[in-house]
Amino acid sequence: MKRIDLFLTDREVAKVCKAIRKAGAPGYSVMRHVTGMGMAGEISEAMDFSGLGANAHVIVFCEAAVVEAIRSAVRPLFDLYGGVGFISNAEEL
Amino acid sequence: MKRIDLFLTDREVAKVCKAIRKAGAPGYSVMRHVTGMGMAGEISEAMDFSGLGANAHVIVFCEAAVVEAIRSAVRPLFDLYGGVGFISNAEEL
Amino acid sequence: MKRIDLFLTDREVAKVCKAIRKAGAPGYSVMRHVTGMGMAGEISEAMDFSGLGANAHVIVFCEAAVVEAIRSAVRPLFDLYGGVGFISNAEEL
Amino acid sequence: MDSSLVLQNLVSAPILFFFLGIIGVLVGSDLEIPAPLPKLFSLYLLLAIGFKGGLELAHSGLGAQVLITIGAAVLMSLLVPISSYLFLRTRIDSYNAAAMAASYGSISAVTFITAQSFLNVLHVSFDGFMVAALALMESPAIVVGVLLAKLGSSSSRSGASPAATGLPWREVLQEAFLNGSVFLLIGSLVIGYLVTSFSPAGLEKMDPFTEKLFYGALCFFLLDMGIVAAQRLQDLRRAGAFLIGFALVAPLLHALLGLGIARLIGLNQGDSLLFMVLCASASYIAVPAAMRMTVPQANPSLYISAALGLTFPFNVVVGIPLYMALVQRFVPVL
Amino acid sequence: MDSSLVLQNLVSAPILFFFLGIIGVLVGSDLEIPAPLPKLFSLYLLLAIGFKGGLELAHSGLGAQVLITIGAAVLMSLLVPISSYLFLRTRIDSYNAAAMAASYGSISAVTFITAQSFLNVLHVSFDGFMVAALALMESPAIVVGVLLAKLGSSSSRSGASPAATGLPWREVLQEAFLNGSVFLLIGSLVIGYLVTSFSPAGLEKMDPFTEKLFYGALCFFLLDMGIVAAQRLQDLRRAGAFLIGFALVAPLLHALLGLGIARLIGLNQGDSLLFMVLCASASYIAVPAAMRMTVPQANPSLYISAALGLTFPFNVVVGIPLYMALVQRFVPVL
Amino acid sequence: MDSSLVLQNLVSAPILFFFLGIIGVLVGSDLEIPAPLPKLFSLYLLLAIGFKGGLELAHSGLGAQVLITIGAAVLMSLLVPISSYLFLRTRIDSYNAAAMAASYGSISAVTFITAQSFLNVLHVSFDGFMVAALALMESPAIVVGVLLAKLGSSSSRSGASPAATGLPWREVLQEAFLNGSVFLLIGSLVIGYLVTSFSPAGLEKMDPFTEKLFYGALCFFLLDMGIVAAQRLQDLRRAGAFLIGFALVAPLLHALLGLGIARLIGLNQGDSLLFMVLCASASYIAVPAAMRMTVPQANPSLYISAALGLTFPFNVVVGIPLYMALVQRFVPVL
Ligand SMILES: Nc1ncnc2c1ncn2[C@@H]1O[C@H](COP(=O)(O)O)[C@@H](O)[C@H]1O
Ligand SMILES: Nc1ncnc2c1ncn2[C@@H]1O[C@H](COP(=O)(O)O)[C@@H](O)[C@H]1O
Ligand SMILES: Nc1ncnc2c1ncn2[C@@H]1O[C@H](COP(=O)(O)O)[C@@H](O)[C@H]1O
Ligand code: NA
Ligand code: NA
Ligand code: NA
Repeated sequence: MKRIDLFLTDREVAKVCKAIRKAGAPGYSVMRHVTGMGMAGEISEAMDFSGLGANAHVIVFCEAAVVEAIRSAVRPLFDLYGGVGFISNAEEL
Repeated sequence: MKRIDLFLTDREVAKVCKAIRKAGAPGYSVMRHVTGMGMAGEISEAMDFSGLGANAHVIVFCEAAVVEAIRSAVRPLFDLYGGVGFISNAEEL
Repeated sequence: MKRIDLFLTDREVAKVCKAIRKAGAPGYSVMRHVTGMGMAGEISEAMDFSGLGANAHVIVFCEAAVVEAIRSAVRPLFDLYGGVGFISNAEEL
Repeated sequence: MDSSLVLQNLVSAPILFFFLGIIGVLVGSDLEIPAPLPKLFSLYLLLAIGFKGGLELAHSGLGAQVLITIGAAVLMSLLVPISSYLFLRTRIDSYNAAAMAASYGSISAVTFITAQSFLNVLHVSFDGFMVAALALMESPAIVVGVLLAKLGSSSSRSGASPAATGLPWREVLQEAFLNGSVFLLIGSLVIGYLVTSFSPAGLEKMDPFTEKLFYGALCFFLLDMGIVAAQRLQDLRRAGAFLIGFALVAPLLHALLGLGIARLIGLNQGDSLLFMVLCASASYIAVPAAMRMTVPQANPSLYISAALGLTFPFNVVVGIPLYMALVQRFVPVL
Repeated sequence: MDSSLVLQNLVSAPILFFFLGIIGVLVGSDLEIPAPLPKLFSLYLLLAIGFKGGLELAHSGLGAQVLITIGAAVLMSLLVPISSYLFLRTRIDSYNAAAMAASYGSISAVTFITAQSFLNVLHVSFDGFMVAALALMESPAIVVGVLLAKLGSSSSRSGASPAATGLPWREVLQEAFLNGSVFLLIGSLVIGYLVTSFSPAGLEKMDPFTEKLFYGALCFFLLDMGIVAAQRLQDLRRAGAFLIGFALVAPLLHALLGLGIARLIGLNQGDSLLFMVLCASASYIAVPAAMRMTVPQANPSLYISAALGLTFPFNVVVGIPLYMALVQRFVPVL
Repeated sequence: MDSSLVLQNLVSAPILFFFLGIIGVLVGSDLEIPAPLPKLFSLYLLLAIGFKGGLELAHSGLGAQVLITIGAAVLMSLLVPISSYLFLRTRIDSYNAAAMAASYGSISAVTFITAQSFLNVLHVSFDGFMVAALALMESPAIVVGVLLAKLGSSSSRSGASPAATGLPWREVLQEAFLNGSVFLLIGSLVIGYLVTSFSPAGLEKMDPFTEKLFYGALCFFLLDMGIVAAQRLQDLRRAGAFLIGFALVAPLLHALLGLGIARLIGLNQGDSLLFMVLCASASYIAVPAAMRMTVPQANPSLYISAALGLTFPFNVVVGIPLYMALVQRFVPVL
């Protein structure tokens, strides 16, 4: 079983989650209000009042077979809007 | 050393944390305001005003010996109220 | 590639992030409003109104070479103010 | 029915903001009121409505009329869930039927507040003790709901599941009576009563907060309710025609029942409308949280979507003026 | 220029709280207003300004003067981004130039509100329909910005990137017109209009919320804006002298252009100031969120920092009294 | 002692909401006011109390009486932590003794506000400059606390720990004087002063926000304080009898000391009560955050629980009327 961690802008979360569901993942979890730093520089919550939003952290535990579908779904979004993804091993409790 | 990730309804957090303490874990961390999707369907924060709450993400880093105790403590709660748990390898920094 | 999970008091986040940037990590993510339990006892959000703050969870995905620099940067902060760190394996999605 | 009542209701600021929220979702606007801001407004409204109710209860005193009205209200909050359950059970499983029944037996404070605003605009007076009725109708339906779920599931199964073996009374009563929103409402009612009785000088200082600000805060909250209701409405496709029908017909039937009782116990026009609204409305504040804990087998998206996505907009937009037309026709001006 | 105007502006509570926020950041205080509290105040201000604008629009009616003013405003929101783009393009890439242009073509509601407060203090009257102009200036600049980004990038490249192939009209229009803040402002305007026209009894009940509370809430929000602006100011080093210069000179030029048009269409003194402020101000609410989605290649820290870290403080502190001095000199008292 | 004072205090809305919060925790209600809503109210109260203080300071001017009172207040904020430290050091370690001492040397703005509300109800007047005393008592105790921790730990150990080698003055002064809540309070005081002096027209517009809304917002915040205090009370078992005793006796002693000084410098009845309350109260806003950063070796759950779980409720419920009884007995009506 695999664990996928995605970090992306708050406002693309809906799109990414749709892609994850379509890829056949059994579930996912989303944490909003994530700040941080990446290639696009620092992201804070200070502009939240303007509707800009900060980052979100999406976690998916799924079978290895699903990973490829998720990767190809989020890759174009990451290319356009930024965002990063990581993968590691896990098993069910 | 093991890493445990639990996702469950906000309102059962207190029960689960008590179980984790009793199981002998050296510590844990809780993130509330987690949304997501699982067997019970989609969970959003939109009903937060009603006291319903969204999900929480509980992370425990502990020795492998403690995992079993945590598993048997959260299993009945997950069966009744829903929730999922995953486990992976880790070491202290 | 390594994944580092740090849990520390909200108010030291800026210092830790500075250390992480200096250590050469390509990015990091911060979740605030984390509650939990550790050697210093239970940490809740109830005192938030006073400026005390709860915990933060900092995640860094980086090359193994950077880990050492981060470890030595956060170690003195953890010794003084509390906080814990864990490390595990990961790869890019 | 007097169509000007409907219009009067439709062009009031709270209802228009409710529509604004609905339209926002329908046209795909990203307007959102992020958590926990809606909670701020819901806590505020409960505090203010409780305080004002206590104030007026202190003025009116606890006479026979008050006690009879409250008694009738509590009775309705026992009757409605039982009859609803029996009806719902013909088509859906015991857990979901019980949770739905609890929702419809309990009340919606925001519907009540909207009805009060409506009466204010019409210059029809009503009594403060109706808030006491409101407060006391929240909890019984929850207890009844849990009981029904327990009875229904043990009669249908061999009762071996952990939830089915013995009712966790402590937890049920806690969820029913100490639920945050019930507790705040009743607590504020008592405080309003005490302050009015023993320290009336403080009332004037509370007035800007609990009274003056109220209407605007209601608008803001209804904006959010519009957003949430519209999102729920989209969920309702999954609920099926049976539940959709129930969500629209039940309020009417319960309102009529309420009208009969109001007539019987001799309520004035304003109180009759409020009584009907209490009977007709379904809870999406206290009940979902309580059911989630006590009847976790029920699917929250069913009972929340029905109560919030259909019954609430129906009552607020169509129901209130409709019930008022009935009141004007059948309840004599005292 | 009448130096008392500057002083009058500087010692007003909103401006002083704005400074307090700036000073807090500069001296290293940990004063912060955590999310989503600033969102609460920004939603509130949009709702209140829209509602009050609708109220006054209902009073003034939709005469020729109103339509001409609104037309001129929309024209400015098309002209300003195009000219800004052409100028910015001499030094920065197409995406960033387009995003900056959209910011400066659009408006800042808080600057507008601050100008209204300033006029109130001076007892200079202005018309409610200016809020309609404000509301209608937000969106066109966004559409123009996206178009410019598209044209600029397809002319400079072979146009093969996914963003460059065909304009996603649906998404662009959605971001431009259904953007949460635009939607709330226009929606509240319409509601204010409807309530005033059809249910004026409700106005008095909204007054404590939308009118009385407004000034204090503005102070609170400006405290946060001071904090955020000061943080942004520190980012500006990276933006370079060219953008810093643009952020300070553009508002002046746009204000002068606005003065000319105001004179041409015969606005009174108060409306002239507001018109100038609309032209001079740059958006940091609707536009960044829209640009982030439609022109993700542009660097938000550039256009937000310029609009919020420089142009906003400049307009609020120096610009408004300066523009007023010009108005007093060039616009006759009607 | 006049028992009607106690009653008068007990049936006031803020105190009743405080009790409601406490009761909620004791009976196990899930009523909670989620973060950051309590922060909103705490920021609001600091802003409003500062602004009103500045306003009244501008009216009263900076005469000899004002300067003497402020001087006495600052003196107390140096004396109280030193004497508390010496006493506490007999039983607990240097770090915790220093942090406790800082808490008790500093003040609780909410206790102060509650005392003002109490005086308002009794129609006893007090001076605006007392807010200046409040503002200036927050920081010195923090500096003293850090100094004591440093002295105490270097005398007991060989001083090799990183914290013990040299005092990070910059950080200590920053935490003491630029702490968000201290900064907002002093900043709002200055703004209130400036606006009153130079732009009095703005005062009326601030009034609904800073004055009218104040009492209700205080009630709401005290509801949360009741919840938090009751949670803290449950922590106190671990603190032990010594600290519990200190948390209840210290306010009495400090209040008596305050009464003596108030008498000496000739304060009127209202100001005397406020001075006593400043001396008697312990900080749980500015100090914990500052101590957490500067004396991290101290256990926050000890000093927060003592100040918030015991001293605060004691002062608010019993202390204020008790001190008032003493004032009425020993301070002549001027
Ligand atoms: N495969 C998964 N990966 C990540 N989070 C999950 C997964 N499955 C469930 N969750 C989270 O756990 C919550 C409860 O799951 P469930 O009980 O299956 O509805 C969901 O709402 C998600 O937040
Ligand atoms: N074993 C653990 N697993 C997960 N989180 C932990 C663990 N130990 C400590 N933490 C987190 O780190 C914070 C600080 O830990 P400490 O410094 O040990 O009090 C705690 O409040 C928890 O949020
Ligand atoms: N190496 C990393 N470790 C953890 N989080 C990261 C990392 N790189 C990027 N992120 C997160 O992903 C967001 C978007 O990254 P980017 O698109 O590179 O700007 C950042 O704002 C961070 O929150
Ligand atoms: Na009902
Ligand atoms: Na503009
Ligand atoms: Na003190």
